[in-house]
Amino acid sequence: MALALQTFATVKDANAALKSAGTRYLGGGTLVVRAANEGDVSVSSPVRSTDPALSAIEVGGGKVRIGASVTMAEIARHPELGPLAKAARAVGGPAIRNMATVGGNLFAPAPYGDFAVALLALDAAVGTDNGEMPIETFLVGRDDSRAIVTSVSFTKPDNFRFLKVSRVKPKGVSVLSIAVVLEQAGDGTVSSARIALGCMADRPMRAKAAEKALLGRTLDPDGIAPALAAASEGTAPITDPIASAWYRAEVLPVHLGRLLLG
Amino acid sequence: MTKVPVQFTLNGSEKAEFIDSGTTLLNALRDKIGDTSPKGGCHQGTCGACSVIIDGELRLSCLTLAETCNGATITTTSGLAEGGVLHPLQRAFLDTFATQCGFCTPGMIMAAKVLLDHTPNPSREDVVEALSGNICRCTGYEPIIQAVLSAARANSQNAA
Amino acid sequence: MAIRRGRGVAAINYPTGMNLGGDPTQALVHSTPTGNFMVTLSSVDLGQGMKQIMAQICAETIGVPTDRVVVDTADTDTGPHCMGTFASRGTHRAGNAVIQAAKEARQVMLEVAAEELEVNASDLETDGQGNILVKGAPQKSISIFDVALSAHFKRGRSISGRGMFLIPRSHPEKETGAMKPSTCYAHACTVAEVEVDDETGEVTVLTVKNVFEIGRALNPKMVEQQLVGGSWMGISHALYETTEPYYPNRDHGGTDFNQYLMPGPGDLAETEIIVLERPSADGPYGAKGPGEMCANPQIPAVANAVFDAVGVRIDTLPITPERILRALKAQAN
Amino acid sequence: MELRKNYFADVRKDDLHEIGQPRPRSDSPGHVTGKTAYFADRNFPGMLHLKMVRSPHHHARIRSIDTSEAEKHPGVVKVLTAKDVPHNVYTILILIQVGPEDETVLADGKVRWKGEAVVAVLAETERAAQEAAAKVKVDYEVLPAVFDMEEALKPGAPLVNEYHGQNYYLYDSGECRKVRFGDVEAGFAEADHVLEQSYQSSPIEHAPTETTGCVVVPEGNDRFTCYTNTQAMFFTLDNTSIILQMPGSKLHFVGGTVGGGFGGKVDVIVEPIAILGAKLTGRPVCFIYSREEEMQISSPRAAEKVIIKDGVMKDGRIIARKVTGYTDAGAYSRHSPYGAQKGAGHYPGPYTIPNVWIDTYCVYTNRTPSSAMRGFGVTIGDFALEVQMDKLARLIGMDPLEFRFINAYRDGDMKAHRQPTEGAALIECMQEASRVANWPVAEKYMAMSSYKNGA
Repeated sequence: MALALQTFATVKDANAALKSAGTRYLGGGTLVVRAANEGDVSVSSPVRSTDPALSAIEVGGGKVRIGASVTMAEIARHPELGPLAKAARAVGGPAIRNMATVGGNLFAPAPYGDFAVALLALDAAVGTDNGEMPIETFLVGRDDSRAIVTSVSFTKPDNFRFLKVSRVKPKGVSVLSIAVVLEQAGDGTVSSARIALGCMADRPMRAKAAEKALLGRTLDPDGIAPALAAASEGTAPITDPIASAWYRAEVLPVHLGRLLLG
Repeated sequence: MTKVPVQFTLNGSEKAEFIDSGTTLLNALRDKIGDTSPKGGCHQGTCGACSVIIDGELRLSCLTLAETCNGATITTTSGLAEGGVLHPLQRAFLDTFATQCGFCTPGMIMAAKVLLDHTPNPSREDVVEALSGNICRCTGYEPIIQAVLSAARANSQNAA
Repeated sequence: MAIRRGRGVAAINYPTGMNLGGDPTQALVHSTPTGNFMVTLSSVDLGQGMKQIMAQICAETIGVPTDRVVVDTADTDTGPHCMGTFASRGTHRAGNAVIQAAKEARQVMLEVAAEELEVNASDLETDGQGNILVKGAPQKSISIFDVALSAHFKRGRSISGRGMFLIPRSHPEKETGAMKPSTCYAHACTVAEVEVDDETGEVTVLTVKNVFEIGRALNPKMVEQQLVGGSWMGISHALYETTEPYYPNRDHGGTDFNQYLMPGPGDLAETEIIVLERPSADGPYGAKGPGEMCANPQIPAVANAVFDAVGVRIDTLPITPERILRALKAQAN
Repeated sequence: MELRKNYFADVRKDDLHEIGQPRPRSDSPGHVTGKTAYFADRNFPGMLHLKMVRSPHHHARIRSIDTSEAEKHPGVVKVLTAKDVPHNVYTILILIQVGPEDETVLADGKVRWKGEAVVAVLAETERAAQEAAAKVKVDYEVLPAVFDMEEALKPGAPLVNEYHGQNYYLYDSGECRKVRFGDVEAGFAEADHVLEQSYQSSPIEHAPTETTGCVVVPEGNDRFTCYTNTQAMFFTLDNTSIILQMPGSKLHFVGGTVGGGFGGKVDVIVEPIAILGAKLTGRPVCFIYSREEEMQISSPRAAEKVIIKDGVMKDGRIIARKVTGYTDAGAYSRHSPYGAQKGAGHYPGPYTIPNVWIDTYCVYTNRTPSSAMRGFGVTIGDFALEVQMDKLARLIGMDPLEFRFINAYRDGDMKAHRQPTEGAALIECMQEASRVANWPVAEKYMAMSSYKNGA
């Protein structure tokens, strides 16, 4: 089948079109058009929606809602999304950032998907026409997900940290990425921690043992030691041309430590 | 095969074509319109040789479907020289010997142009970041970085 | 965490050409009616600047400015045979062929000029600006423009020349390996300085100081292009590149520029290039082939610097963070 | 860049008008305006796109090939298999009498590496060619494969390439190219220290920004114009002539403007099959490698294993060096027998050593055939040699740079391959490196010269 792009004004109509065989939702093109260029003939009809809501960023009352078609570049330059800029800028070079979307990043297989790692640490809700679901739930089922992602929503964090480790600077893909959202009590001890990891499984995952080990501890070498010791728990790092699973597992605690102390 | 109309402004002139649906902007520009300045180095979005400027933003024409560009204003490297006078970036690439095989050059110039349009006096770090999606295998990048910095200096001297 | 610093040195030589296969290249040179010169080759410009260098060689030999020379590469209907652009042979082999062809064309040009000026051809010289002068009497002169017109329309002479440069094949002797792999060698010595993160195995190349001996820098800016780019590729080979990261396991080969690793514009070492010239006896104006060897010495220099920094030897390329980290852990045990 | 004119001042010159001048490059204006015409910048009406069906197995027997569904696919004009190629078994260096012919243009009965070309599909569009390629059915019987050179050389290893009959290239000198100079065993016996070390590399890709490819146009007069980015025009033309059994006069190659080569465009792979397609369809044909093909299908620089055994004296003299080099050719020869031989001519490096023994092997494994790359036969050897030099210096407690001065070759020194050294300049490079890197060495080394009888 020759390629045929279908464009719809509403997400609803686009969702209906996606029920046909050979369709796939087209975001910024970095995944779907690439696959077609590389000879993936399973998709004959990319489907997209020009619904303006998909391109909106709403910030208010401590909450953030980002439409799924919003690009990494738009996030990186948005005045009220400052803390997230680092994670958005971690994706690709300037041209890719002008194209790659929030929605697409949620589907990007490791070692891609650095922004989704940030969203996981932010405990974002992923929106579709069927309502919202926690990002953790979404990620588990994403391979079978057919409904168009319309938005991600989260609470604006006070203490958000992000680190992407890559071999090539300033742009290379991830050896691993780490996003951390922390809350600290008045005495500096950690009262809440969410740590998300990229490349430590086939999709972003939480480092829950490390999060737990951080509670009540101070952010100094002794304080974080138990969290670092637990960082690899439950991980199944990928092996790819960038790095082996062994290497990723070895350096995860090193980089997590540097991020927490930095 | 579904033929679809596309119409956009390319380097200041109106272009209208019927193309196969799903054609990338890169292929439409090269095969239909005859502007071969964007190069197909990977068709994956990993080399930057196909970079063009769409409505003021740097894009990869190999990952952009042409039919999504209706109404857009597109600039390519072949459109930079005006009246036979090279753009300062083109001049700088010549003067600093920043081209070898030349295949990455049009994409590099596009990336650099967007940078200078927004940041007329970039730091070295700004230049490095701006070129970070473009692969060069010949030069080791340094001459290209120097070319962009030199074009920025020339611009600021002209403005002064 | 400790960032540890080290430096290493390496010295190398490199042969010009492929003597072990037999190594011919031809060139043709002819003038247009108005005294411009066409160089016809089947040699390939890969980006290293073959066309420009052949133009400069032809211009020098004929005695005209380089912008009076046009180089037509590469068309098998018109260009005579060239083995190809590889083995650091292009400038050396094609350059010699162009010199020979240009000399023959120059001789005809001087003969026509001699007839016009009514002197002996041996009494003439070129000024490099497009004129032919009588030696010792520069007021007596004729432009090459006029000489070419005369040759074409008055004297019926073809200002043209044929060039052929051949290094005959050297067959290695079976038992001793006696052979002549090259007639000239380029040389280099590189000192690299690195930092190694001993917790992650990551290497940063801080500086590379490269000294290259290349016979003669025919166009110094183009030589610099090759040497700077080559130095980058050497570092890239040392630390990054392979299509099979788990060789000899065949899995996980990279298929794009994200997976095939090379240093990005944010990874550049401070690079210094020094050039020495010991003209080669058989090189065109003394030149040797610098294009390949310039990417070689950085690899062992970086490897030796890594050892100097952290005390472990990585004898397998590329020297990845993983290999360093594994060696550091083995050393600690 | 700085030119240091104080070295070789007696022979170097600044006496010319055009040579030695930093003239602007004539090709650069075309590059910066996007006007330079690379082969793929030519587009012809009715041009067909060629896509290759490739082996998914490292080593397999082909039981059958069924192209019937592919041929019926809309837009498909021609499907080619081995039987369509007039002289299907070839080897590129046959032009310089380096045989045997050992490689198929399209696989015939067997595939020997993952990615090997099996069926060529020509269609109106790239998409139609890709879709039809997916419909070609090849029935494979998977065979044991060998990836490790040492394993490949063991008795009983799977035979990679029947045209050789063993997993190494047979030179006239036997299983390896040999260099023998002096008495290496006597040297080891005399040495104060003997150090044997092993070095290894893995394949490296040229990664030019422009992928390998060509565009072929039938001229209507039984001639074919091939716009190509080959690095060697007649080498490609003459091999094509053999493969297609077509007189060279029917072939017209146009090229010479290439988006980077680095040695990666010296194989003859895309042109013969594209010209065959143009001949059999009467249509222009383009065959351009995808980036994935460039990365994993095009020949890389070979992986090498280099074992160096040195005998060194406490005073710094290396008195014996034995090098055993293995070049991983992959499944076919291409340029690898030449590369291994070039290595033999390069060892023991730019040093004067009285006793030398060199064996270089070209080994076949079930991986992508390797070929030439910038520094062919030398780059990995230099890595091994120069790391070994560092180890030797430290072994005897000597400064690594001074250690190299002691052993550096000079004019007139006899090399292991029995050529006297001429035009040496290693010492001067090291002297300048000592200065520029602030790496001081003893004055006696700074006073040395590469000239014959130099201090």
